[in-house]
Amino acid sequence: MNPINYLYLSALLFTIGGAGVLFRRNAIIVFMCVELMLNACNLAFVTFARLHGNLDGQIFAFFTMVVAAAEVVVGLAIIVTFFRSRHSASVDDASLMKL
Amino acid sequence: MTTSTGEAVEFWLLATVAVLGALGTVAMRKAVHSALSLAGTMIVLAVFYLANGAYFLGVVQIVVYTGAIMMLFLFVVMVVGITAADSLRETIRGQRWLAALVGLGFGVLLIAGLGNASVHAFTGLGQANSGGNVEGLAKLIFTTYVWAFEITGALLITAAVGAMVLTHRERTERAATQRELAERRVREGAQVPPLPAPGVYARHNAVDIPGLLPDGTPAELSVNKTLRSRGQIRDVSGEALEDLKALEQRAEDHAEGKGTEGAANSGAGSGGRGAPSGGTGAEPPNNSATPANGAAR
Amino acid sequence: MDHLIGALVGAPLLGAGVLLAGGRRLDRAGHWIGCLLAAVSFALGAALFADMLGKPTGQRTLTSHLFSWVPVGGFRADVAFQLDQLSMTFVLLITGVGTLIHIYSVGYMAHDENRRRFFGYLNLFLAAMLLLVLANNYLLLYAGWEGVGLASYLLIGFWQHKPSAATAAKKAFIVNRVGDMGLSIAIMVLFTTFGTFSFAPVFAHATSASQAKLTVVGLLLLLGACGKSAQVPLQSWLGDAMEGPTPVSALIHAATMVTAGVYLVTRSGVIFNAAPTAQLAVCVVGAVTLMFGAIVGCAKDDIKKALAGSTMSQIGYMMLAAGLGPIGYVFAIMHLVTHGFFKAGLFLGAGSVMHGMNDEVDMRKYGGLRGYMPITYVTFGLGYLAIIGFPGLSGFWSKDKIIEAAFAKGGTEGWILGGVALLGAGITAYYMTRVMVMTFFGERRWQPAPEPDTAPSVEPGIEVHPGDLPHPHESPKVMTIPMIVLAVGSVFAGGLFSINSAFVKWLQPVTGHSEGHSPVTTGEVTAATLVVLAVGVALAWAQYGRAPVPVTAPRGSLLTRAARRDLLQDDFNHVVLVRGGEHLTRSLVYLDHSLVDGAVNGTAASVGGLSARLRQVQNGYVRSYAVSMLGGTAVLVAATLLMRAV
Amino acid sequence: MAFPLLTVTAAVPAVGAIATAAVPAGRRTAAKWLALGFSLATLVFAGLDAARFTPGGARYQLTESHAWIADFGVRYQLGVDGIAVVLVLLAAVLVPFVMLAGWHDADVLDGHAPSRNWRPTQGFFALILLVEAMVVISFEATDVFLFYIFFEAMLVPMYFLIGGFGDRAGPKGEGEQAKQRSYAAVKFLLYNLAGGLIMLAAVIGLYAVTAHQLGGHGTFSLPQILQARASGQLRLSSTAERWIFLGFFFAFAVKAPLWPLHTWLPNAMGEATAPVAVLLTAVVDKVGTFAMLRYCLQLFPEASKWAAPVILVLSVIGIIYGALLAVGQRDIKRLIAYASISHFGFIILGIFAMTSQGQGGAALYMVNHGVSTAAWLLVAGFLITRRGSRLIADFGGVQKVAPLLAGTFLVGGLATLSLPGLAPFVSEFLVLVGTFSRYPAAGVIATLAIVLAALYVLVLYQRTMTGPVKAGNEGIRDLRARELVVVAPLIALLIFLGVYPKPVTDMINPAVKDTLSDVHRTDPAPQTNASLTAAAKESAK
Repeated sequence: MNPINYLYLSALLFTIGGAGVLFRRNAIIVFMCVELMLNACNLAFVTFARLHGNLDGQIFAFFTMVVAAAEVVVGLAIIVTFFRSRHSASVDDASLMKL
Repeated sequence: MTTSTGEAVEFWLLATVAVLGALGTVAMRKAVHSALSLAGTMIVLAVFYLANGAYFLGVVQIVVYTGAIMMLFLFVVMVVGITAADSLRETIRGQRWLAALVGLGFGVLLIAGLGNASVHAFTGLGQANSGGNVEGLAKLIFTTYVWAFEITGALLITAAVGAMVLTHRERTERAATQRELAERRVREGAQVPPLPAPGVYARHNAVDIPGLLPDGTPAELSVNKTLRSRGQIRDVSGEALEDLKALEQRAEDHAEGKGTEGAANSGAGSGGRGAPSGGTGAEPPNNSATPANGAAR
Repeated sequence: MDHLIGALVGAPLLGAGVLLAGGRRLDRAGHWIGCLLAAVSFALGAALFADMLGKPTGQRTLTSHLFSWVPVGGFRADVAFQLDQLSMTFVLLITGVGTLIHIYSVGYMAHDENRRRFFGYLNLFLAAMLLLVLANNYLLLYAGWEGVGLASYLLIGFWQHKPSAATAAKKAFIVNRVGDMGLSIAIMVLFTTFGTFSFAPVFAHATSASQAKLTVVGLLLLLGACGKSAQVPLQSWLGDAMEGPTPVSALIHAATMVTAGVYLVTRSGVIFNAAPTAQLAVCVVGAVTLMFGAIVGCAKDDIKKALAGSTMSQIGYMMLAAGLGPIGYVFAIMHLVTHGFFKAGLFLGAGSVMHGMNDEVDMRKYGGLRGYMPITYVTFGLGYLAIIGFPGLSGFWSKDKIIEAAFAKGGTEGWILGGVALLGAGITAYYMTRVMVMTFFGERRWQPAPEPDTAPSVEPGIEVHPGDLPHPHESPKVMTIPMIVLAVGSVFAGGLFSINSAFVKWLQPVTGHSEGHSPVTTGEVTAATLVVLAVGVALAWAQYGRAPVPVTAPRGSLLTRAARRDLLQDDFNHVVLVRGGEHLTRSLVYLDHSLVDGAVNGTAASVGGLSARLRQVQNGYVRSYAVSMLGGTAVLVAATLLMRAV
Repeated sequence: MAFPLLTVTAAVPAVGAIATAAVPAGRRTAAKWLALGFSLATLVFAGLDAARFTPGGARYQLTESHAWIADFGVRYQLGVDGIAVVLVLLAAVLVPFVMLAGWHDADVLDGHAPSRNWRPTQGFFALILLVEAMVVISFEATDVFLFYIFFEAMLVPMYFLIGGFGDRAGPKGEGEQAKQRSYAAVKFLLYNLAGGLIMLAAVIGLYAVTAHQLGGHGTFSLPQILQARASGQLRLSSTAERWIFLGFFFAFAVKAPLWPLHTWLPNAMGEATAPVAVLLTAVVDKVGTFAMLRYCLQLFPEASKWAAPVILVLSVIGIIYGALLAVGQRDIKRLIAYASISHFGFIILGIFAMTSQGQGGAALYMVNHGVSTAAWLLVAGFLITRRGSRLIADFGGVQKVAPLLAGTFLVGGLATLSLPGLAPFVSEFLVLVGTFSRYPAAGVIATLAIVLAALYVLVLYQRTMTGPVKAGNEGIRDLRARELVVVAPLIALLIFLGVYPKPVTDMINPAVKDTLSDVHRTDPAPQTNASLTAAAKESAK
């Protein structure tokens, strides 16, 4: 089997995640889609590591995970506070950027 | 190093699952379902990691992601449950088409990009993992990437503190006492007595079945708020209403409409919600539909 | 010796500087300083003249190179003088007549509070005029040329409080500018043709240049000459220029400046000789102006304007002569000199009359003055005889020669030009007699002085009580003496010059001279001239001497009315140039605002509108921002792929 | 290392600006004298520059060169050629007069103080000094990038000078006036910024080209580029050269200003006070024409030759157009502005005629136009401030009440219509001859302007100065001592430069020769060559 397939898969997942971010309004689901994209990247990293026969790719994936973890923590916290103040988790309700 | 047929099979099977999971994440109406399908995808990915010789990552993926992060998600879904299900109706004009276009284009581009990349065989992690995958990673992390590692440490700490700061709420005023709460309720004239219990006057007494009012309509207040907003109210008052109608019918046969008036009035008085009996009698489906509407709202 | 040339120009320049920068503290002595410096420069001129006479004809030309003015690349303009017989003639005329008129002005301007400034301007004029005639290259000549233009502007508009004066001054300057444009372009052509515009080398190689080029240069120079010498079609300013004080009219607009054109043509004789077309053009212009001026002169009732018309016509004579080439140059200059004498004299006389008549300029309100101002009468009379060419007086010698030369041009042109010149002589006799008679003879037609506000020209200082009749009186000595001197000049100069054709011999080395072969003998010409003259005088006498002159001008024939309006030439200018110009500028101002500026503002507005529309994209929804982000990423990916593909 | 004369010349006014701005509120007279002192010091140093400059010596003299932004080959590199040194001197000469003329311009603002350290006077003079510093350094810079920075930075102080200290003698009320003023200031800024941005693109393009051709490390240094091109190291493709040239030229054409990019000037000059307007046209705008001569021609000779015909047409249009519009104006300062547009047309015409007369004349014209405009416009300013209006119609017969003012005004006007004996004549005639010798048609048409100039100058003089004294003009006082101190030297300078411009031309000529050799152009030879020798002989003696 051609290793490129892994990459195809990661690309596909990434795209799906991206589409999700664009389509969904529920902040939590949007967040999940972001996670999905991150994971897609990780898959690519891991695959590359195997392709090139060194572990740097995996290191990268590892760091990605750590960052993702941090991000999720903060992000969810934000969602919660937002929900408290607005009683809604829809990203469209957070349209104050327009002013 | 080429890949074994086994891996191929495994890939094709699990890849399908992964994609389905991803699609589920995007498409599911309820956050819980999205979260679950995402978890599925992640597990599949973990398997792929393992297959790609990233044993440590595979495990971490399961433990950290599927274990910790996804659970965190579920917790939040629980907290924010009220609007956890949102309609997929698009509100921003043109957003959907634009998104579809861009997303599709992006995907196509990625695929195309990969398409003209010439990748034939893995180099394989044979000697990279010779000292064991974890040791290999450890060596790299604590030598080459030690600086980045330290930084991520700092990042995590910051994130933790940040989350705390964000979610922590300083109580500015004294907590209201029982008395004050009661007085307020009276003042606002909102539901002075305790909420009605579910299942009263009903065949079942499960929490998700509303009690029925004297006129047989379900008392929404008797069901837990969250269930209500999730639209998870099971309604069994249909046949009760049928009985009521039959009973009234019989009452009319006996005496003139006065008697029923009085009955209706008394019912209204006890239930605290006036509904002209004729009306209720006339369209029962309407009444039975209300919970659904409430859920949809 | 040749350093004196610098001093010659320097003296009056110094005077101008001192008087203009000196301020009020010089008011008392100012006019005498002016006269003194004018006289100094005359003395220098005389000295140089004597020195020049001492030399053999060959090396009479003096040159003095002061400093290099504008050296840029091959372009070398120096402040360098060249004094030859031609220049010398002018120097003597300018400084001589100039000094006399300075002296005259002392009396004439006695009551003007700005007399100091007046003398400053006069000195400035002298300096510029001397620069003009002494320059050894065209650019310096041009400087002098414009300098006299400035002086004339300042002096015509000397009484700036009179709108008419200010307008006249402006008009004079601008019309002159048109001529100057011709001159400056001529200089450019010369430079591109010869790589220099100094007289000597240009004339040395004139013949080596192409005929066409020389013709162009000639015509352009002629344009310049027309402007300065008030020749058709640029003559319109001279009449109005009479708004200036009378001494100014005498010096600048009769004796010297207006003849600069003749000087230019004569000086550039070599070029004109090589360009017959241009020469013919000069002749035609001269002839036309001759008639034009004469006709206008016949119709004017304003004494100065009448004299101005005559000036125009006389310069027409000179131009005509100058256009004839070597046959005529000498006589052109000769007539120029004699004319300088008698016309200056006539103007001073007119000034003296006006002085005595509360500045009344309308001849119809004069009459019978000969008893009241005898000196003026005599001097004016002599000038009159001289100009009409009474046998023996200056005009006779110079004008007849020109008429003769005109015939001598030969061919039909010769006949036509000669005829015109002859006719002109008759008309001259007519209008001059008219002036003479209307002013000094006949019964008194004096009018009470008009209200000051409506006064045609109220000199400040002279107290004129509305309503009282003028009491004409002879002018003070300081004014009469110059008149006498000029009268003497106008009587004898011509004769003096013609004693065994001294003047011809004097100028020949510079201008060259050739007796054309005249189809008619001198005798015949003289006879014809005298006849025409007699007719003219007789007509005028019959019309104005015998019959009483109406105080208000009769409507007169169509021609008369046209002539009163300078043959409608001003009206033409007004309609075509002034009106047209006004419309042009007004529409341009509008276009500049609406079109040029509007275009820019339009772009600005459209940009504003566009951004206002683009603002809609910023709807504040995270997701639409996300879309654009992803789109951007997609573009980047595409770009990288393309780069790789290429 | 030699004493950095050029740096000091530019630094003195800069320091002066800071010092003046620092003067505490309420000490405005002190600030004025301080600023004046600094400007005079600048004049001294500029004089030193001129003295130390040896005509016909090295092309760029008094050079200084230090690495600045090494990565992009940007150097702090100064050096003057004949033209630059003359123009530096011009700026240094004019600024003190500008200050003296504008001595009380900011006092009006001093009246109503919104805050305790409200210091309009200090600001006014500091800004003037700042502009001077920037102008001087952009004359001195031989590094394109360095030049660009100050060429642009100049706009900021000018913007505030125009918008903040504008003319209060406008035809309309104060409110409307303020609106007009800010409109003019913004217009000025936008026009010049647009030009500057396009130039920036061109500058970067130049760097890219040099970097590409000089083996990786590009440069902005003018001498280095010239040298590289001379040695054939640097060879611009004609398309690249043309585009970059256009980028540069556009900016300079806006600044100059060249028709049809001129419309900002009348607004700016109309709304600014006379001294500021002088600073704008006489000093700041010269940077544009100067830069055409130094950068466009020297860096892009081929492109310049390629574009010359079009530019000539534009400048001829500008000459006639400006003159005609000047005739049509009803506002004194706008009239002078359009006259300036006409004169800038002459300058550009001379530059792109590419003959030694044309360019020499143009360079000289920059100086002469500076002085003559200063003289004319400053007197006009005095007149306007006295009457409190700048509409020609409001004046009349001033000559009667203020003869000295009228006289100086007339002299300024005569200089503007380039009367021989006053400075501008020499340069204008040189430009015309230079143009005529290569493009006769252009020369002839441009010559029409001398008639139009006479028209607008004399009409203006007649309407304002002559005739009976108009109502409202009786009170106009004659020039005061301070104003005489401003006007008299300028007029003296006009006469001196008109009679004996040799010192300046001697400075300019070598630079012009170098430029022409950069462009590979020689003067067209006269038809009859025989006369050349004769001419030489004749003029030698």
